[in-house]
Amino acid sequence: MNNVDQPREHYLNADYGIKSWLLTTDHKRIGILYLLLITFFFFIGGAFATVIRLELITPAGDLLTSDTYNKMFTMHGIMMVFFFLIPSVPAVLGNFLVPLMVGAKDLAFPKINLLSWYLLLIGGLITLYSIIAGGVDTGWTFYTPFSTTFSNTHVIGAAVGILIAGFSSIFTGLNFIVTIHRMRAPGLTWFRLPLFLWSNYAAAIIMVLGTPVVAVTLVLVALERVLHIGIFNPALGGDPVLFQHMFWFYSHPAVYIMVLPAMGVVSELISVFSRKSVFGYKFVAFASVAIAVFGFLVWGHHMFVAGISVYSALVFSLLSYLVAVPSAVKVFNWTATLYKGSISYRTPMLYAFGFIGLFTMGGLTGLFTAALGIDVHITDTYFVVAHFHYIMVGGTVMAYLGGMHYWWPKITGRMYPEGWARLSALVIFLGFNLTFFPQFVLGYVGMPRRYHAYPPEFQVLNVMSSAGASILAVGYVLPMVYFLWSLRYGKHAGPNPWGATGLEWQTTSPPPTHNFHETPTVTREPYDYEALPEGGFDA
Amino acid sequence: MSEKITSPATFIVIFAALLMLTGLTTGIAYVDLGVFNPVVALAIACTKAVLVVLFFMELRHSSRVTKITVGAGLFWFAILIALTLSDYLTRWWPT
Amino acid sequence: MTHNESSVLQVPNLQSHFGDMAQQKESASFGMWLFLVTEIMFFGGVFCAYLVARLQHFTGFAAGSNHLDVVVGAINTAVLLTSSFTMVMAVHSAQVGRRRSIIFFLILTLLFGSAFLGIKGYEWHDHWEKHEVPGPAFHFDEPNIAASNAQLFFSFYFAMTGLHALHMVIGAGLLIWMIIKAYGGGITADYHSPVENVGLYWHFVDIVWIFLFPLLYLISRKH
Amino acid sequence: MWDNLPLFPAQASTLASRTDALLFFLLAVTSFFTVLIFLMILFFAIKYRRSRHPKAVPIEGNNALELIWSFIPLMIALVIFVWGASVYFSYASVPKDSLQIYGVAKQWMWKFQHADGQREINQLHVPVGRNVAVTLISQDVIHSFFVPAFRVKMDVLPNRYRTTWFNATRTGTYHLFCAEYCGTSHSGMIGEVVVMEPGDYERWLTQNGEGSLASSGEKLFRHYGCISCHRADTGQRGPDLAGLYGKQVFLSDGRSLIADENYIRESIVDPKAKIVAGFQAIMPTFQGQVTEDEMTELVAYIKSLKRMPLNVNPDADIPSPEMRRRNPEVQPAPGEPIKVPNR
Repeated sequence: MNNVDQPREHYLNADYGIKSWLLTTDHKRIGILYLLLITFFFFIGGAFATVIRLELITPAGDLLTSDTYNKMFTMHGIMMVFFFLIPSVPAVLGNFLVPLMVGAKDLAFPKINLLSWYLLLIGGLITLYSIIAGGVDTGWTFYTPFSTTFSNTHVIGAAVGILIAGFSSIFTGLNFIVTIHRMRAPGLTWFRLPLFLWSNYAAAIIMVLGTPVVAVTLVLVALERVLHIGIFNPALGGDPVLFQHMFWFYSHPAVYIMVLPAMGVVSELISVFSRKSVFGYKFVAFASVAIAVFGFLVWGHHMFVAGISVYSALVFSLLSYLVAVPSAVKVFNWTATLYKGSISYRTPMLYAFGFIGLFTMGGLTGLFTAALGIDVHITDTYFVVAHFHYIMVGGTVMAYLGGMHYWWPKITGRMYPEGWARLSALVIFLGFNLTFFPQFVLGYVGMPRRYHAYPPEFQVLNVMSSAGASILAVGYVLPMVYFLWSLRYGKHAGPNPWGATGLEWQTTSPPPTHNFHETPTVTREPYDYEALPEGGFDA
Repeated sequence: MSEKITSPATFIVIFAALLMLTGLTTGIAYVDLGVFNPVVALAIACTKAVLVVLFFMELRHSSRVTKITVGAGLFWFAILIALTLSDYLTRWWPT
Repeated sequence: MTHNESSVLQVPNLQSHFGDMAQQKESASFGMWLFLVTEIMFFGGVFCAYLVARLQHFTGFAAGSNHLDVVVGAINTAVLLTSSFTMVMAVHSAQVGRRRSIIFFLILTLLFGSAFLGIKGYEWHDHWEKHEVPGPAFHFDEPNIAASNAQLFFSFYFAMTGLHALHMVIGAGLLIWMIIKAYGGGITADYHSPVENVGLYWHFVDIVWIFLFPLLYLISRKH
Repeated sequence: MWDNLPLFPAQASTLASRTDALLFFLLAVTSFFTVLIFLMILFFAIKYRRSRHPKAVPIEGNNALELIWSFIPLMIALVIFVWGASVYFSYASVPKDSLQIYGVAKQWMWKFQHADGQREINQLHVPVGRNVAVTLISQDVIHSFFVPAFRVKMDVLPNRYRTTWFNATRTGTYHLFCAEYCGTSHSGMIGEVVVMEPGDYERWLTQNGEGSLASSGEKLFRHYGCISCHRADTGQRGPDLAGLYGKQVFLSDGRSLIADENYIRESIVDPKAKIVAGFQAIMPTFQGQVTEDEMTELVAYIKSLKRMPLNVNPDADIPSPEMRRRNPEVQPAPGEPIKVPNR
């Protein structure tokens, strides 16, 4: 296991040319296609965020017109949620790693996997077309009757784009579930699976069971705009609150699609950089599944002031607190894993620390929003904006970047530059907190979300947030640069530079097209670092 | 994993049962049972669906994980209905 | 259920990333069932909306429902059930490897499926003639019934039967694909999971109708 | 407090202090856990850093610990739940003795009407120290009535009256925001709530009066010809509306309901939706003819109609829907108010 056995042929150089990429069924190449695509969407969504933060530096709506501003936050939400965060960890890292981690040659349905990528591409292009053709101004939540009757922007285009991207997500989830059930290597029992697989499996359950509901809801919204049906239109006897039920049935669990795979990444990172098995493996594994199931029971907490019954609100609030428990269990277990470990401060570990910190704050502020009495005051304010950015950006994006650094040597065969990477992790952590922490205060003081102009007393907090956003932007551009740099100049990585235990580290870096030279057989428990040879890695 | 082949005779019996149930549910629709009209109609529909799933779709002979999957689908559908109704059915309760 | 490298070589129809045919067949079947579960949730969303709307506008929904032709609906149900029966016979023929009877039953299934769509189209046309299609031309005049509520019923009626018909059309496309595949000898006793999975899909679409028929046509007859 | 950097909103209602008490409890609990986690990570990361602790000690886990750290958060969560629910119940239960104000939200303004007839736009004057109920409806999309200083927020829906309430504790001027995104000028749909001393409020009312809401409603009741059918004396065609509000109504399909604002409104825009037992659906719809403002006045008028003493028989048995179907004589004669005992 020395880092000199660079394989002669691997999945990257097995074939050349555009066609070999665009028609590939190799899950690793499709993972890279996803990486390119969602990075593109991320920077488009990021551009919208930049414009939003620039506008909010001053209280008056002086940079953009109201309509443009409304389109900006709508497109920021749509791009980031549906085209970046939901595919991020599962579609890039999951695609690359799930077959490797189960010791298979590919996902169960490679062609459907390629189809998923094309669906995301087509959905994204249709949505982009809607932007260029004039934009959408409904907010990413598409609340009726505004979206069905009153908005005269390109709602149908965006809805169709998201619908198509939704099928991409469904097929990815389906592929993961079948692969994990049917394609595990000999000896790889459920409780020997890396926690990354458990959490991706849990997320896949949500993709498969939740996405169809939002799909059909968006179909009904589109139909309502085209034809004269009024299922959500109060003027025709329909019910706008029903739309919210159906929308949040998916869109709340969608948060767990984003954060569960991220938790999986963090479990891997914490373990390998402490050189210890994750504390309470089974509890962490079952917590993932519990979050996936409970996550479906709580959507009503988005609607406490929307006109649902008081009793229903009670039920949803209570259930929301139940989902807090498995999340807390995970955080405690990660922390306990560090105890008596041998902790290394490599970049992925820094991201993992960042994740735990930010996710803890995001999760704990969720206790505020789930508390009925307080939610009345803070819902639809910047408090909620801050809360979900702590989970979705502070949580998911930190873990995604941590995972990218950790598996970068496996994906490309090269190491990233450690100094720059640590710097960027630090910049992102600081920039993030400066951007979003003031928004908690802003929200409780009373600034509603989606405001183009605001009363002057909110300015100082908004300026702090915008300043943080500029730091955050630098933090996000840095990895782009040094990852590209490392492709050419990075140090060659051996098969297992971190001394990790997963099956993906038992093959060469980058892996051959069929992943393993011979099908691996698993005889050990997960995270059994004792069994590894001493040294030989530079973690 | 040897394949179990069901004989066509079974399919004919099931098919006949499905047609009979269709006739039955249509007929009963014209009888006033009060609140039980929808109940009976949906009970018959569920019976028909179960026949199709077990025999035509051979769920009887499918793997355990497939059966669990179908159960999960129904369970999640029940969540959607139950929690949505938890709102609509209690809206007019006094506070 | 596990990977087995040794049996990879020289098995036709076996994709290279599977260990053996049993694993491939199991995966395909499980994948199809999982897809059908997503379809449960897809239709489940509309069913849920229908239930809520019917609770809110009971009288209008009952009146609208009485404008549907139960006899035609029942006949159409029988037609669709027949197509399910011929489908299951096609799968059976595939299991025992009778190529000509596979093709025969697949074509029958396609015919019954088309007949269903034809009858559905006739019903839609009838509603169009009677101005029962939601829109500015919608007309519904019954004492003590709010036309807007009846219109909402018809909105659901067209949305639900329309989505169902769309699934039927996709199913018909799959059937044609299977007929061509079987004609070319691609379906044998050893390898017939495509026909089985198309069958699963076809039966599922049938089940959706089994619920749509009472919900739309029957449960409001008497009131 | 710093004018340019407010860190805490003004506390100006009875609900505000209760909401904030829960907030401070939550801040204490969550700060404790955040600091605990941060310190533990920091401590472990330093103490067990690789250079000092090169060999990890394998530890599988500890079931007792898992139980403890599942159970303790659950208990804390339940405390927060109960506390939050109690605040929410107060928010959701409108006191009976509230001063009633009506409002209409539309893209992009707030219109309020006081019982005495004062109208105002993007301003709401209320007395201090009194329960105030605001009944709101939207004319177009969903809006949300949000007064941060009162810790009160309620989505305002089209086609449905909803009521929220507050009891202001401090005079002053406070922000009123629309909190549910409603289109182009969402952020321009703001106004102010002016809390006044009761005396000042009375003075303000008299200075701006235009005749009470109910009296405007009565004019509309005549103007739209409602009066020709809905009357107690000769009416054969429509039910008399006196004493209707808040009482049980039996419908022709056997159901019954309590007449509230939404029922009255629905019966005006969609008369066929719910037919009172014993009547024919001959009333035309007034959808599109009556504006939401006028609707408010009509509803206020109908709510104000007290039952004539003559027709009141509080001890009469309510006929069950079942009995009424079998025995038509039990049904109230057309035009006669529905007899129901006081609930």
